[in-house]
Amino acid sequence: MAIEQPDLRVKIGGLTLRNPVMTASGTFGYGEEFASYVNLHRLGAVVVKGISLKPRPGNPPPRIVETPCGMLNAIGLENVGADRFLTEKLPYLTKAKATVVVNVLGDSIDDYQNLAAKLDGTPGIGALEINISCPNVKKGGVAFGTDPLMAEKVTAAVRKATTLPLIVKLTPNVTDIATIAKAVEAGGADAVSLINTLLGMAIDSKTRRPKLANVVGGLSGPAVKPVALRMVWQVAKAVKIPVVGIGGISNAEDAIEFLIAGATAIEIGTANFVNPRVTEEILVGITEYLEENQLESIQELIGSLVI
Amino acid sequence: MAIEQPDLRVKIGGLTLRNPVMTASGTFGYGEEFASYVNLHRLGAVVVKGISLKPRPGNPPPRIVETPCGMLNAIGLENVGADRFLTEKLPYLTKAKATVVVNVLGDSIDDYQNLAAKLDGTPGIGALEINISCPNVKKGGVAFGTDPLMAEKVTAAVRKATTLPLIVKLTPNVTDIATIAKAVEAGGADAVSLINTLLGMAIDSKTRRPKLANVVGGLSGPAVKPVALRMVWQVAKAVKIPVVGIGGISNAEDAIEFLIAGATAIEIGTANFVNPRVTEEILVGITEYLEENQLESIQELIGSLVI
Amino acid sequence: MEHSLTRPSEVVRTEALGRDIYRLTLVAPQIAEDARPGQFVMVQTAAGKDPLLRRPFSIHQIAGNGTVQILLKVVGRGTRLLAETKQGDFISVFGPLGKGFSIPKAGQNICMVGGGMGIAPLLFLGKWILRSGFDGKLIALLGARCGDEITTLKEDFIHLGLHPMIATDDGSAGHHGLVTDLMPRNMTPDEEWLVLTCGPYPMMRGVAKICKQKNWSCQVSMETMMACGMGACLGCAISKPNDLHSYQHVCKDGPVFEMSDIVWR
Amino acid sequence: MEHSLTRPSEVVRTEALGRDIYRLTLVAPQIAEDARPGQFVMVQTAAGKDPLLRRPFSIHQIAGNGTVQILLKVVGRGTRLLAETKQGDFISVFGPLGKGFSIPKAGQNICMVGGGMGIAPLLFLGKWILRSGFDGKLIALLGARCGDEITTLKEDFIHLGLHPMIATDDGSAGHHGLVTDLMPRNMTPDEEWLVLTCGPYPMMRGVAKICKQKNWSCQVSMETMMACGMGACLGCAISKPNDLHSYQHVCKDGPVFEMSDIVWR
Ligand SMILES: Cc1cc2nc3c(=O)[nH]c(=O)nc-3n(C[C@H](O)[C@H](O)[C@H](O)COP(=O)(O)OP(=O)(O)OC[C@H]3O[C@@H](n4cnc5c(N)ncnc54)[C@H](O)[C@@H]3O)c2cc1C
Ligand SMILES: Cc1cc2nc3c(=O)[nH]c(=O)nc-3n(C[C@H](O)[C@H](O)[C@H](O)COP(=O)(O)OP(=O)(O)OC[C@H]3O[C@@H](n4cnc5c(N)ncnc54)[C@H](O)[C@@H]3O)c2cc1C
Ligand SMILES: Cc1cc2nc3c(=O)[nH]c(=O)nc-3n(C[C@H](O)[C@H](O)[C@H](O)COP(=O)(O)O)c2cc1C
Ligand SMILES: Cc1cc2nc3c(=O)[nH]c(=O)nc-3n(C[C@H](O)[C@H](O)[C@H](O)COP(=O)(O)O)c2cc1C
Ligand code: FES
Ligand code: FES
Repeated sequence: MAIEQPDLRVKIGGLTLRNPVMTASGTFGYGEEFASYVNLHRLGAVVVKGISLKPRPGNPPPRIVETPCGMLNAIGLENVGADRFLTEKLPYLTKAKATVVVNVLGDSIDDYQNLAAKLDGTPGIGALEINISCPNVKKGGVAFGTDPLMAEKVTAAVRKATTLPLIVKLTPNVTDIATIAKAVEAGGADAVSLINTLLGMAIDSKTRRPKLANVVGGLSGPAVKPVALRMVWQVAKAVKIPVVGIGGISNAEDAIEFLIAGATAIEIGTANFVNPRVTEEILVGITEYLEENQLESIQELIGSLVI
Repeated sequence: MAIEQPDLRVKIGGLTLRNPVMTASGTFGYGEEFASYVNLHRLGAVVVKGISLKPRPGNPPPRIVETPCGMLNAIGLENVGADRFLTEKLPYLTKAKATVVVNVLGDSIDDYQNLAAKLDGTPGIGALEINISCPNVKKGGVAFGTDPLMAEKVTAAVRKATTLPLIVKLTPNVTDIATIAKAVEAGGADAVSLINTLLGMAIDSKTRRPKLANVVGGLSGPAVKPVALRMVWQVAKAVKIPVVGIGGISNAEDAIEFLIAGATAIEIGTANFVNPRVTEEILVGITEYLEENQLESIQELIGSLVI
Repeated sequence: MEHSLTRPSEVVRTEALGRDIYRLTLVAPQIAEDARPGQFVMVQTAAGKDPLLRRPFSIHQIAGNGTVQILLKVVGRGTRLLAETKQGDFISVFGPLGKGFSIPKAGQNICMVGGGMGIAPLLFLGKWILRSGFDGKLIALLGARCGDEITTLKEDFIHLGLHPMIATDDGSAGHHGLVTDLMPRNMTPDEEWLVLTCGPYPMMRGVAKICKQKNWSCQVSMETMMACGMGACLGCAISKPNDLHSYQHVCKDGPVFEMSDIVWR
Repeated sequence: MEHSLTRPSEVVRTEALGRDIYRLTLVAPQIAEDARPGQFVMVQTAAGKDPLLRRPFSIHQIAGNGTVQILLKVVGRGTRLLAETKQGDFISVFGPLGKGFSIPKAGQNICMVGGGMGIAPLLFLGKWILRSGFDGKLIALLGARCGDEITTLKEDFIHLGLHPMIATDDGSAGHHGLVTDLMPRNMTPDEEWLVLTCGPYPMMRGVAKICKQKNWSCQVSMETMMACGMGACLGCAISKPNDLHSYQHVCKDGPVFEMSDIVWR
């Protein structure tokens, strides 16, 4: 019996993705780095390294340390800035026919708004992902993403500045992530993505110094998967907009679990370092799963958790 | 050159522990289970499985699932209740000359207070550890430990009911654990212990059902260590009372990192399942580290992080 | 106290007994000395922290030279790693743990019913019964997917002096069908039987059903996920039949239970 | 595109070259074909998820039969696991990655200075230079903890037609002292030298200091923690000398840098 190729398309705001497999910001460079391993145009989307208005040097080294089934990073949002991104990085992605999501970051609401305005209308950009885990410089360094009011405000400001589909990326370092998700939904987000990294730390027992120059860093990788999956499930129940699941996804089975929990799409982060081809392999695995389970469309899988 | 055996003693409220190595509640049974593997009286303290006023059956199975470098549990606080604990479990520990810390739990402030009063003055109990991660039945199931006001209230209530040293055990599922720690310090706690488990979830992609009957469960083990260490460091800076470090400690090096971060003592949880003798091995490892680094007392190690 | 935990056990022999089925022979004198049939050991599968938890395995055989055997089927990551163990490797094992089978000295005939990896403890059990001076009838009924995976095990039973009856899912050896089909054919209905069984839940449910009908006593060996294997984590709970919200623990109260202590659904 | 990632590489040979030092020979034809001296590969050390990240290793030798060698010292969990690899095992490797040494065709003499595992890329480099039709002087100065760990490597250099000068920390072979001590003795002061060095930071700092004094050019191969090895994670940053808060990335801009591009402190 010949089965039709299952329909993998998913929608985020006005943007239709070929399939739900995206890359996670900061783990896939600007796409070009992976071009010899992955057909960029086959992915649902390439989410690039977080971009700020001005270039940022990032934190002093050491910036990364391995932890049990995970890693801590304190890259410090090093990036080439919006101008160089548009002139040096985006053209390659456009040429490769990749669907591009730009991860944006700032220190103030103005930053976010100005950057969104700058990127608005640029051909080749499919959507923006707003990283609200950044410390709010004006509010004493507390992340925008930990306070529902601030989260809603920054979302609404960016919403005004652009017509691009808006994904707001949530931090897991909060008591109640569903409330934050509802706030950004109210602020006009087309989707939420989660989780960003869990705040962690590592110490060298010999030198008695932190292993990261920045002292604390963000935990990612398989270690965080159970927390991420729980949060995606909670948020998917709480909001009506699509949820993009992120956190410790290393293979198709992991990705499928997030889809079952209610994610419309998924992003793959740290796993790219372990296996640069993992995104395409996961895409194949999801397709096979749908075929084996005789599902005609990915929609039948999304949120299909049986309780 | 003969070196004196280093001084490992630490104080928690009025209680002096032989050394900083404790067991984490729920991972060491009532102590007796480990008696053929560990000399209970050599440990700093045995923290027993959480006790409630009345016995509790716990959650339906499956209750546990393995995750990358960790595990999820949804035991549901199964315990024999205070009466049977006092008559059937405590006498063994007393006979074994163990320093006993009783982990207590309840659904309301009254529960906590009544239980504390009941245990007060019982010979053989060294301290209480108040688990405020339990859902507050009266407040719609939100954990006491996620709201500073509730956390302070329950601490103050228990403080009134007992003269025993009081350790309040904090949940990591909060935006700002230092604020909660300061609240329980204000409520009269003699120490805080952290972290309890991170809320997580696992899904079986074949059946599309949660792997735990309770749907969500608590993540523990090496996977959570970076998060635990960060929180211990943050809390140790914020409060004046001793901090007991918990989370993913599997060997002496891990334990030493928590001490360096500012923990006065540490509790070992999931690692007991992997190696039932791990607590004594960690004790040996800490002693060796002190000797190698020519530290005369554990006090020289505690909080010695160089930034 | 000298524990097997003090140092890991050397793997002195590895056997492949059919598709995905392996037998490891480990040096563990204290376990070999203390073990009773139906008890289990907790085995570490990786040197690193992933997979984190030990895996429970029934004690399959013990030998006078201080070795212990486990029989395992590859079903996931931990068993895959154990299957790749080579002679000369060391793995950490502790036990024996749990409550095994209770064997009467006389007065009953005994029928052992094993399915799949549930056969593992029955070889040890059979030997134990024969050596205990037991004077009744002792038979063994074994179920497997196919003949291949049971060939060596069958020989081991024969070597004991037991001639097991075989049932296979694919009919490639013995009876084509369920092992429970063998029960009425091999168990004299007018005698008293004690049935000792280990295998997949549906199989044991079938065994228990027959035993209930015939009024035979029956002990079953249960499986659950386990973290500690020693009664500390309370993770291995199963319901008690009188009150579904009251639990017993497979690692400590079992793994062997009276069939009446189990909820059959 | 056929990548080494498509399937893991077979380990066809393992050698122990002294205390805690091992050499693995892997089948990786595409890497062998593409590799340039000073480049590295990313190697997976465990089948499971712990240790999670790959480890970087210099390409030590390549052979016409499509094999690649890495030389490694056990310093932690990942290298311990690699040291335990046996012939016939498969490990996942990808590369070649990074910017290697730039070698002039003529006009300079070349001195390679290696310390510890920094010797690894120099064997490949020496062979490459000799085969490139380079017409100047080529010498190799090698530093090690003790004679034992350098015996085989020394022979490999001799086999190339190079006669390396040796320095050891314990004096058990060659000069008793630092490898940098060998530089003035072996490098004619009035000629132009290009120094290519790989080893611990303090050693390379010493090399760079001498080169600066003598006005010799010098390329150094740097080490940092790496997650991706391919410019994506930005984890391998090191400061640029002109502005300490401006960074370059060892995996992509290096691992080989001009000495003037490095902050020596
Ligand atoms: C008392 C006892 C005795 C056992 N004796 C044997 C034996 O002699 N031979 C043998 O091959 N197996 C035996 N088992 C089952 C064995 O423990 C599991 O097959 C093993 O733990 C699976 O590990 P894994 O890492 O390969 O699988 P995982 O990757 O962890 O899981 C694969 C599948 O196995 C299931 N599973 C995992 N752990 C267990 C467990 N502890 N019990 C039941 N199912 C599990 C999972 O739900 C999953 O569906 C026994 C189990 C118990 C409780
Ligand atoms: C470009 C490059 C080429 C290298 N070539 C070789 C080589 O040819 N032979 C060789 O033996 N080693 C080489 N190394 C170093 C090697 O990568 C590390 O020794 C290895 O990653 C340690 O892994 P581990 O798991 O054993 O140690 P871990 O347990 O991870 O750590 C042990 C110690 O090693 C340090 N370390 C860990 N990873 C690195 C790293 N990537 N770079 C530097 N230090 C690290 C840690 O800080 C710690 O102090 C190279 C490193 C780089 C960056
Ligand atoms: C090295 C590194 C850099 C990252 N940089 C960014 C970033 O610039 N912007 C952002 O929103 N998230 C960033 N992240 C977070 C990831 O996008 C992702 O949310 C997180 O790593 C969890 O997914 P994972 O477990 O699959 O890696 C970064 C993560 C890592 C490991
Ligand atoms: C099976 C299990 C049962 C637990 N039961 C309790 C409990 O009853 N009371 C409590 O305060 N914490 C309980 N905990 C949490 C642990 O005490 C500890 O805080 C947590 O597991 C983190 O430490 P670890 O990573 O070392 O395991 C339990 C943990 C596990 C794994
Ligand atoms: S497995 Fe831990 S109590 Fe049974
Ligand atoms: S190691 Fe990832 S950018 Fe260099």
